[in-house]
Amino acid sequence: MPESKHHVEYQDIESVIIRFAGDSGDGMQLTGLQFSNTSAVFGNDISTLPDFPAEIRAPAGTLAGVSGFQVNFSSEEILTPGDAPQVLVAMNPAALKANLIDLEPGGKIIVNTDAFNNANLKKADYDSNPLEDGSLDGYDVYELPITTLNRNALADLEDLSTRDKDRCKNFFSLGLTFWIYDRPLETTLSYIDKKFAKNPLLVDANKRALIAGYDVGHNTEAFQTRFHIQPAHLKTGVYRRITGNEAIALGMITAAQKAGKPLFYGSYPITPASEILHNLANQKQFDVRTFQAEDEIAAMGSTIGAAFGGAMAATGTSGPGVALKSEAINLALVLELPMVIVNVQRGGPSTGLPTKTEQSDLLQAMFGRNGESPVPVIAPATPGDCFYMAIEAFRMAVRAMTPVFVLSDGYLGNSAEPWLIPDPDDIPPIVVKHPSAPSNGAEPFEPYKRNSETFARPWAIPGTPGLEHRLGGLGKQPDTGNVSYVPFDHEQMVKDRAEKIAKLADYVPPQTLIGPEEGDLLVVSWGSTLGAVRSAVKRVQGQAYAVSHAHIRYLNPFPKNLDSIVRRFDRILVPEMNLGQLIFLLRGRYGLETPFIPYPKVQGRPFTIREVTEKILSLVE
Amino acid sequence: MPESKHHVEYQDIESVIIRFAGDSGDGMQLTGLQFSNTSAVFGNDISTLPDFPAEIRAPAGTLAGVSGFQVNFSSEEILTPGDAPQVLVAMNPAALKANLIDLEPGGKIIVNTDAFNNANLKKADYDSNPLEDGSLDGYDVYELPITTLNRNALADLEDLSTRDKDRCKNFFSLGLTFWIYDRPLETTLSYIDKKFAKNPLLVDANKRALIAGYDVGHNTEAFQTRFHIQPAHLKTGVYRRITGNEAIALGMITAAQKAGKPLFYGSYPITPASEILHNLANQKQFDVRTFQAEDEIAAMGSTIGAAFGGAMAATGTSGPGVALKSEAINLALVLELPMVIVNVQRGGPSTGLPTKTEQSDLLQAMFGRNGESPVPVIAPATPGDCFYMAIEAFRMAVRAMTPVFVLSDGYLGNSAEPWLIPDPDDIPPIVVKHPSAPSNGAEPFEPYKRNSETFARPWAIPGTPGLEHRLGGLGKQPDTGNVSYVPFDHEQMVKDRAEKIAKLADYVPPQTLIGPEEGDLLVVSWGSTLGAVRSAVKRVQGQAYAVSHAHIRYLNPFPKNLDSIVRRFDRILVPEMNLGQLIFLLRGRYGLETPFIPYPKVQGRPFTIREVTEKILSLVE
Amino acid sequence: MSEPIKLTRKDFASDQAVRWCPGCGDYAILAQMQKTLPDLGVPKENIVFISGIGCSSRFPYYMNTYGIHSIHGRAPTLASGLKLANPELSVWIITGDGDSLSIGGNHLIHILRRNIDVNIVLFNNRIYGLTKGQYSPTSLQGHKTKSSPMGSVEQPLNPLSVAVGTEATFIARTIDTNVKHMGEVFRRAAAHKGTSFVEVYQNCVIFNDGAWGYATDNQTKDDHILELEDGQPLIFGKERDKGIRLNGLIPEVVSLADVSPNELLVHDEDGPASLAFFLSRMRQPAFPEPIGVFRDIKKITYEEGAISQISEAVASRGKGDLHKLFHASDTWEVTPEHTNGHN
Amino acid sequence: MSEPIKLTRKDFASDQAVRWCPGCGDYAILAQMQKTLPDLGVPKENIVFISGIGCSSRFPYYMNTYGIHSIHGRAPTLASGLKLANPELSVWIITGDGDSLSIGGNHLIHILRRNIDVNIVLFNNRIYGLTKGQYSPTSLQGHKTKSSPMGSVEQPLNPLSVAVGTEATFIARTIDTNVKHMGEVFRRAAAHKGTSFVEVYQNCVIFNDGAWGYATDNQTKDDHILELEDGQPLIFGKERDKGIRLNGLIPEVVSLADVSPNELLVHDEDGPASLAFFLSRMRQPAFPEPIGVFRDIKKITYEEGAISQISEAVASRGKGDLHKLFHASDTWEVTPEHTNGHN
Ligand SMILES: Cc1ncc(C[n+]2csc(CCOP(=O)(O)OP(=O)(O)O)c2C)c(N)n1
Ligand SMILES: Cc1ncc(C[n+]2csc(CCOP(=O)(O)OP(=O)(O)O)c2C)c(N)n1
Ligand code: SF4
Ligand code: SF4
Ligand SMILES: [Mg+2]
Ligand SMILES: [Mg+2]
Repeated sequence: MPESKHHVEYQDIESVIIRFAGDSGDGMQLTGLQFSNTSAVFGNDISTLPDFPAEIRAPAGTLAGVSGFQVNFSSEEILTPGDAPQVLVAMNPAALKANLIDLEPGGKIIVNTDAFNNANLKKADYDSNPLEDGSLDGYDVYELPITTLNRNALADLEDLSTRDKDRCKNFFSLGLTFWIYDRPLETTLSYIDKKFAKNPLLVDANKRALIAGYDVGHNTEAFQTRFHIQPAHLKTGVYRRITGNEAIALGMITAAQKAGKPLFYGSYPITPASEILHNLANQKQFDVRTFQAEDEIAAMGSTIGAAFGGAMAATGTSGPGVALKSEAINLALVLELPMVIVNVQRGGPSTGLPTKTEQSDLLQAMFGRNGESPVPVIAPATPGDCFYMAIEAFRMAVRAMTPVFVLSDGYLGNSAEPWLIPDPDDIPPIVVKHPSAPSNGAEPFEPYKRNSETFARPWAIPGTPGLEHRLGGLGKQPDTGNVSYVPFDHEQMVKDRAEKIAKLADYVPPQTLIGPEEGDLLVVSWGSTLGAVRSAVKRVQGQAYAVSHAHIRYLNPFPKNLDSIVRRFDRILVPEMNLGQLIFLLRGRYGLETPFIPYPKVQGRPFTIREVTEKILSLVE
Repeated sequence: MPESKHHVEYQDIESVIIRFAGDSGDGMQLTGLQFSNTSAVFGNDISTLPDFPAEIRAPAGTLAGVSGFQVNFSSEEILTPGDAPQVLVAMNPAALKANLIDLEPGGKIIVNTDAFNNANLKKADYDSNPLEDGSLDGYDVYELPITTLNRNALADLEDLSTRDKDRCKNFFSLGLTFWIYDRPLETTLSYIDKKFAKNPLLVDANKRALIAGYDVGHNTEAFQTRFHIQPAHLKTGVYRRITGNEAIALGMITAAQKAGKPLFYGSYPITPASEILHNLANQKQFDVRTFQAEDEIAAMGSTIGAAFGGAMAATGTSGPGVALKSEAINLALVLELPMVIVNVQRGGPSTGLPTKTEQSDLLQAMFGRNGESPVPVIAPATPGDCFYMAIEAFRMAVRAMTPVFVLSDGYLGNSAEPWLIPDPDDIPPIVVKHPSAPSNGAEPFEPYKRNSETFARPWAIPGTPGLEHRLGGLGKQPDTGNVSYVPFDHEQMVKDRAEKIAKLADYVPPQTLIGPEEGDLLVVSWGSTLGAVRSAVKRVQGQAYAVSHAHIRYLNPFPKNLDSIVRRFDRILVPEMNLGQLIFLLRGRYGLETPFIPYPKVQGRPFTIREVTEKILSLVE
Repeated sequence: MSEPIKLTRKDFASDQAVRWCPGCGDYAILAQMQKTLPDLGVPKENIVFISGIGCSSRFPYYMNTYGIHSIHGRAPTLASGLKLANPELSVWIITGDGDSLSIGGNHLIHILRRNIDVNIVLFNNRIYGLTKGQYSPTSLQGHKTKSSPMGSVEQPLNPLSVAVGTEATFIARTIDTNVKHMGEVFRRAAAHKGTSFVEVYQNCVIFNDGAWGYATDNQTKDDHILELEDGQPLIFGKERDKGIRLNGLIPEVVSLADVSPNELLVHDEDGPASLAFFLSRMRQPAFPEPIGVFRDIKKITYEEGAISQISEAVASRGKGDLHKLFHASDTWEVTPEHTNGHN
Repeated sequence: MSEPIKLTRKDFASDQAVRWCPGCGDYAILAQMQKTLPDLGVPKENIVFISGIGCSSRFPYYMNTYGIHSIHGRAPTLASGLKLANPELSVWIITGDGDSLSIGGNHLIHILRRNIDVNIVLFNNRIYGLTKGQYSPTSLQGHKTKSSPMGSVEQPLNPLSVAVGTEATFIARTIDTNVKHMGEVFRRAAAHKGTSFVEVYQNCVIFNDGAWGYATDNQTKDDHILELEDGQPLIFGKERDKGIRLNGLIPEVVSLADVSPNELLVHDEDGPASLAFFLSRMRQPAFPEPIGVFRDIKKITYEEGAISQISEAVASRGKGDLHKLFHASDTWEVTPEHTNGHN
């Protein structure tokens, strides 16, 4: 690499969040991915968050067509990719407009001035040019004619059309950011070699664009400072990037393998859950049987059928799909068959914001069915945790013979983090016992005879001679499961089912607490908010405030010790991407008068560390 | 009437609950209805509760085929038909077996001994004859060979087959109970005249059977006491019997008439809600448009379409149907169109106990949808109240432009009480304002511009020139309703919808309280338990205990003063036909540490006054 | 209302920016609809577009009429309620192959059998567009998509066979690129009293580009498409030199060089359902695929039946009277003396 | 498992008391099923009955096999998942006209098109029995019921037309009173690989008694019913003196006195879908209604396709290995020295 042509200072910083934004056609996802791979290989902790446009391919240059990819990279452990970016690379006016709102005050903006022509400004609904009208005052703006610079760099590639040259400009801006953040180019250069192997001309062009972008840092006076982010102190081991949806798929496959069974996944495509189906459909060598059902009801019904047949059965969807499944979930619940239901939550109600995140289906999971219909509910906290919680859900399902809800969300589903790849041999087996054919003269088989410890009924599967039995949705006699309208039979079954789920608390690990064991303020969170909330609490703890944090992964039943934890604090702050559903659940369960301080954010986007930090500080200062 | 042949004492009592039970073919529904009509005309307050077998026509003599009809008649105001019967008329062993469990200790049993043969005993799963094995010790048993006595009475009707004669034996037992409870025969005699007008032979036979039964009282030493129940001090006016399902239908028709609009009712048949559809389908002269949909989803969708078209639109179903409707209910909620959703709750979860009652869909109504999806929920307390609450639901729906839930249940739906017929002219109109065609140059129409008082949006209907607009389930911009993925637009819409429902509290009448304004024990109830709970509280109050009762008819939003009421008591007892759903709601809403004492009964049958009384006494004594 | 002035295409365009992928077949359908509606003479305020969910289902947002973008697969249910509430309205259902035949299959078959007077336009692109490219119920066996990486193993549905099998009274097919034909089909659909079912071959440039290439490619389309005309023999081919002859219940492609037009099967829109079914089975590559009106028969609509029962009820019982209704069952009176009941 | 001893009817009766109304047609169907199953040679433990909700759907409780009485309309979905989990099982779906064609219509058409190897028996009594007598999607127009006191205004569905229209590979019809015929049809359905769809005319004595009188009444049935035989001309009548001739695509009843059997339409179970459709349209009173096997064609089943993809994947990628899977994307290592990453 050439040395800088101008004086450059180096500054060591802990972490940076950078967002690449442009038109869907601009290759921003690729750019972001390259940046994060390079940083990962460099040894930083990283975490990424793509932001897709709602339309498949909206007209170029419009707000609807903006696509973004955010990378958080750090020398410390990163808990959330979702924080406010400090750097915004905006390839056109629409990208600037759509993303400026998120940028930290005083943040860096790198813009491609070539794209700021009248036509594009109009498409982005700008009345005047933001580069000129002062609306970017207060930010640190770097204006570069990226299109022109890139074309110049590729000028002598005569066999390449201008259009094709322009398509390289994402590598140009990537190169520039590599320079600023002092990243090596190797990873991307070798990626380009592989990716365009069939077209040497494109290999050449993209590499040149990358290097040209890098060199612009050297050559342009605009850039006076380079930043250095040390490798992080991560656990040693082999890592990969993983999104929540990938992790759910991997977890399910792992669970089925650990149970020695085929995996059945019945699902109807729906954003943001479809990738689970796609991922699983592609792993048939693990005896994964995916069933793209005609609708969510069929997805649920097929999952019940597969569970009856003895498979590890699961279904996945998002909120509206859960609504449709709810009648059949109740059937699963009274048939007492094990299965997993994943809800990758999105903005609701109704169709809502399909591509955005929200946590507003908690009470639906708990209560969204007729009658007394208890189901276990667990929620992964990070993309990588999705892997473990998927396995956990199957364990609980098999243990208690029940459908189990996994509440992921659009943010977890799509964002990626480095995942320390576990050794599959370290994961304990899931022991499934099917009763076998009875010996002659044995007692008649009782399909609802409960295990005294877990209250689970036996999982006898078709094909087993002598255990023929009928299940159904009507009121039942205990033990035999025969249809019964006898008042006390019904009451006992209702209570037994409730008790069975409550007994899962014996299995649920105790609630952990970060911070003092008791005190003034407890922050409670669940699901994907872990990163922002934990980081915020740590920051505040760093400022010597006594604030504790409990992040709940098991929502039904709650960990046994949660009750006593929440009672040891004077106030409880609950940041949630809904209007206060966990608060409702905690109050309803525990009858707590403790002042709960709801902190709702229902904007289709995750909390930022800053938001939560400020909220906490406003309470403790 | 002939004078008694033996000495008979008269005893004045306040009320009696009598249950007629027999095979579905035995005409017990008719018998019960005649008894209650006679009592009503006599001036008693009455209340009735049929109990149908789950099977359409189960084999004669089996437990599954038992059909019952209970009549409560009294010289005081009756609040519930559902209490434990004091008298059981059992026409066969199965009827005895199925109903004995409900009978008050020491209650009267009148049995038809002719039916207690081996075949029938076996069909009823009796190992030995209960009339002989001492299992009826402790009851006051009257054994009569009713079949024989009845045949004897009709012996000289030679043109009548024995089978036809036997079919009259329900009138025979009716006559006997008329004698015991000193009721006039006129009402039933004239009913027989009308009913069998076409067949004089049957008129004769049934009348004779009735009178013969009556005479048996005179002639048989077995009966030493006759009971006299004074006419009740009821409000003056014209009465009719009404079931909850009839009342809902009448209420809906009334609401539509009061709004000057057609009534649309989209529904898919389901027990115990189907009668609403049947009743409405039969009233087309009121411009009632019933739509028997292909499923519950279609029922809900059609209701939304009809509401968009400007009709008074409603749908009705039971719990599993609500589960299926839930996705579409959310659409209704974000389209903000007015409509009414009736849930005649039954035993759940899943198919459960279709013909039995339960109150376990409260949390489903509140939370059974994805996202933040607030809906008003109200619950009628008596069959007659169903009429008023149906109208109320439409008023609230139109006022706030929202779907409104009415939670009835199988018990309310099927049981009947005397209903003081209101003067329709006394019912205030429902004022609906549709915006009309704008004048030229008017501002563009904004379909989500909220009324500042109610937060309702305007209800513009197709056919109005100049107000063309598009509604949809996606996230929206406030005011214009245009699709928007802007974070704050979504948040505002979510909060506005929540606020809109909360604002309905301005409309909800204050919570009433029976008993001291504050104190040790408050009993809280909702829905069909009113009768048993209110009666129990009154009994206890009669014993000078300071217990109060709040029966909640408006469950979302709660009446404004409910908060302060519940805080004024040390303990709160909540009898519910579920595992504690109202408690959860109260705790979740109010963050109450007050010890709630759940009193769950999940047996498919209503509370009895005695049960609730004993529960209260166990707490206060 | 005063006599409406003749509307133009522009009157039917809403102020919302159209958001389909550049090149998507949906644009042509939208344009054609906006062009055709003015000819129908229906006031704009009496027109309602109802859709489900999918790329195609964004359609109502772009129409300056009343409209609802409802939920996935349920548009027919909303339309049914709306028509019963107000039979005067002209209601159009816009749906996709996933929306109408996957999740919405049940409502589709029921609105067809009920013969509710609405017009259904099914945008068939043989793919789920909006969810980014999974196979749909009309995708061909073997189709590789994100959810079928080794090829779909499912037998596809034939939308028109489904419609015939579920008693549809108007069935037609047209093609996104053949705008003139499409306009005519829309006009015919609008003119039909009862449910009109129109399948449009629609190209999804992103996830299933060229699925209908044989039917849209200028070189080949005339040999692969047969334009139906009522009362006319089935003739096709660039040179109109081929025809369809009946062999029992099996179609045969014959050359008009060998066979006289008199021997050809003659189309009859009002013929037996079996004819429409037979035509729906003609598929590439063995047969040309018919476009145009397969079936157009007259039957009472659901609304006509329902509303006439209301009139009948009023005629026989008199207009509803709440007093009468409340007192319609046995009543008794409680007087101040308490006992003076009567029935 | 040792070679199973030959089972008898009794082996298939569960210990639960049968709870239909005396005289209900369901009894005969149950009896016939219990009689037929032993002939199939399938071990009892490999047989599963799955139903929805309705009187008919109580059926599984009475069979001493595995079974699920599921929820309304959804039996095909459970059956699909079950078959995919264990393709070896012999799965029977028991359903009613409401269960399968009203709420369950969507799942019915999708299981048919997917050709999952199950046997569907639809008890068609043209009424909702269990909910006490509302009209169903097969009730005739004008039918007065509790929910249609002035007569239903809806056009009924023809179950077999629906099945043909949605690509069913096996379609048959039989009658509750014709037990021998029913047994044979069940056997044929069981033998078919792929979805078998059997409509049974079933009498509901309580709410729709006599709906099929013309087909069951000894006096009239031979003139109103036509028994299909593969490869045979369509002949019917008490004296077998009438036949069906094709007139274009319209059936004609002809007398064998005037017309030779050679001119009659010949049945072909393996013929085009149009033939099965044509047969399904023959309805009283104009035509005799065919019973027997309308269609029986061979196509790959869904399970075959799905399972063979699994074998293919194993063959081409090797049996799944979690180590490999976890490492299947770009990885990097964090060593104790922190920076030594590699791709
Ligand atoms: C209840 C529900 N399930 C799933 C989805 C996700 N979804 C939206 S559109 C769609 C399919 C769209 O395909 P199609 O109807 O063919 O329309 P196209 O986009 O191809 O025009 C799906 C599965 C949804 N919105 N709602
Ligand atoms: C979700 C749901 N909706 C409605 C019902 C009520 N229901 C039970 S069976 C039935 C119809 C039964 O008709 P059919 O399928 O023809 O069966 P049959 O009783 O005539 O044999 C209905 C509407 C239900 N059980 N579940
Ligand atoms: S994804 Fe396909 S169907 Fe959807 S807008 Fe784009 S081209 Fe059209
Ligand atoms: S109601 Fe009809 S279908 Fe149901 S059991 Fe009785 S006779 Fe059979
Ligand atoms: Mg499509
Ligand atoms: Mg039926």
